[in-house]
Amino acid sequence: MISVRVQTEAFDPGVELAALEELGGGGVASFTGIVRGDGDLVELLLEHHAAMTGAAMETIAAEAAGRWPLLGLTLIHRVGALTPGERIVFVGTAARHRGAALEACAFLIDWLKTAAPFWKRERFANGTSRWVEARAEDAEAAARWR
Amino acid sequence: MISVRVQTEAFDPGVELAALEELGGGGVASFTGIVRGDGDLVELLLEHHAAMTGAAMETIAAEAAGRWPLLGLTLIHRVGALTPGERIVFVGTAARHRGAALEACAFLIDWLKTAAPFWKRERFANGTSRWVEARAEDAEAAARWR
Amino acid sequence: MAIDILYFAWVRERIGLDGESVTPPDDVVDVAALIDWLATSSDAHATALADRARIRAAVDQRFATPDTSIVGAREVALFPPVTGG
Amino acid sequence: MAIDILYFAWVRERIGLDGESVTPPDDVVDVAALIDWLATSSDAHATALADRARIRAAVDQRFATPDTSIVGAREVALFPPVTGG
Repeated sequence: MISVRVQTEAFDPGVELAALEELGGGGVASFTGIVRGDGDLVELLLEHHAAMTGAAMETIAAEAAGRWPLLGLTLIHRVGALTPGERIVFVGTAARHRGAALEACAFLIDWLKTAAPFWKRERFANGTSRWVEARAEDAEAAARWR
Repeated sequence: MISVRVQTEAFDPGVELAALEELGGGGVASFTGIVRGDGDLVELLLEHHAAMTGAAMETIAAEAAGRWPLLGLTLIHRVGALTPGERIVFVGTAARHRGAALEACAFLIDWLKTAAPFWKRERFANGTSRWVEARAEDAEAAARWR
Repeated sequence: MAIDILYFAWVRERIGLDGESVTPPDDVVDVAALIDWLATSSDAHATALADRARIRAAVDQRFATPDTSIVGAREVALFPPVTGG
Repeated sequence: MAIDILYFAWVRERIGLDGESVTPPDDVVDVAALIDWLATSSDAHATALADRARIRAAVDQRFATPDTSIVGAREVALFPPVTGG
């Protein structure tokens, strides 16, 4: 089971985990990314290359499925306007054993950060806004899987 | 927030994740262990050293909290009789950034497997039963964090 | 041949366009040459594309490098390094 | 001094006891010596504790090694390698 979704709507990690738990594996791992309200952030705007995003996420999912013996994986990325505390991204993996589930989960979020066409713009309480800069650590985190 | 629980009752990963998401971090990671129904398993019996288990889990939690900048962590381990598909164990971590949450989550489940006094007995459809043997891989997985 | 150029994030904002259809000269055969050529279109293009090290591209919706060929491509997207997740 | 001995998993089953209170001789000062001494208690003890490499211990509810002292200990638990998680 590979489920990849790009959506403006909220999602429920509990529901996503339950679907992964149904697959008969012994381990389900997840990562949920949440909008932090640092520095009076009032809104995070997620832009993406809509025609390309789904395929890019499918490519990342297929890479994980090829590397680890997964029973299932779920990738959800939200787009549009989000406020602090809202969930942005969800990665869930199911496998017979925990190692594959945990490693694939870490791989998937590292790669989602660097290999899918999303851009974040932050808007602050004082009216200013700025595009989030890519972090060198994210490129390094993704590179360790090569 | 450190929450450590040993219980016979079921738990809800969605509820546990929601509590971790409330802590203001940007990342929440989880691992849920589930009883696999391999080889006609009908029941898994979890025995533990009841007077010691809580303290052992607190020690493991404190070790993780000392190594990674966590905003919160939750450890739940069930005891008693479980059937295939039921959740046995839950590890959840919250941190500002994903790296700490993901690494601490993997550390916690590796250590729970080797540094908490639980023993599993499997009962099969044909009436036989056996104690689960400790796996060398589990000791190795725990050792990589030393 | 006409190519659809798409812009995202601050590249889009600085150029002031979501995209445009262009027909580059025949000697513009790769991503790097295309960016050089687009940068001559207007002051806004020049400014938006000035810092080549911070411009990334996708050719026909696959991530590309400066030397990726654009010959026969229908779409080239230009954008800053991605920041999803 | 009396020490509470607790048994878990197949150690418990093979000995046929959850635990017992024992008073080892004064020269039994560590976990390894305690196991050797307990193994002389009965055939069931001898059988349950025969494979020393598969016996683990906790002294006063902390994991211990064969050379961990039991002097002054109130409780020693003996069990197979743990299999939780």
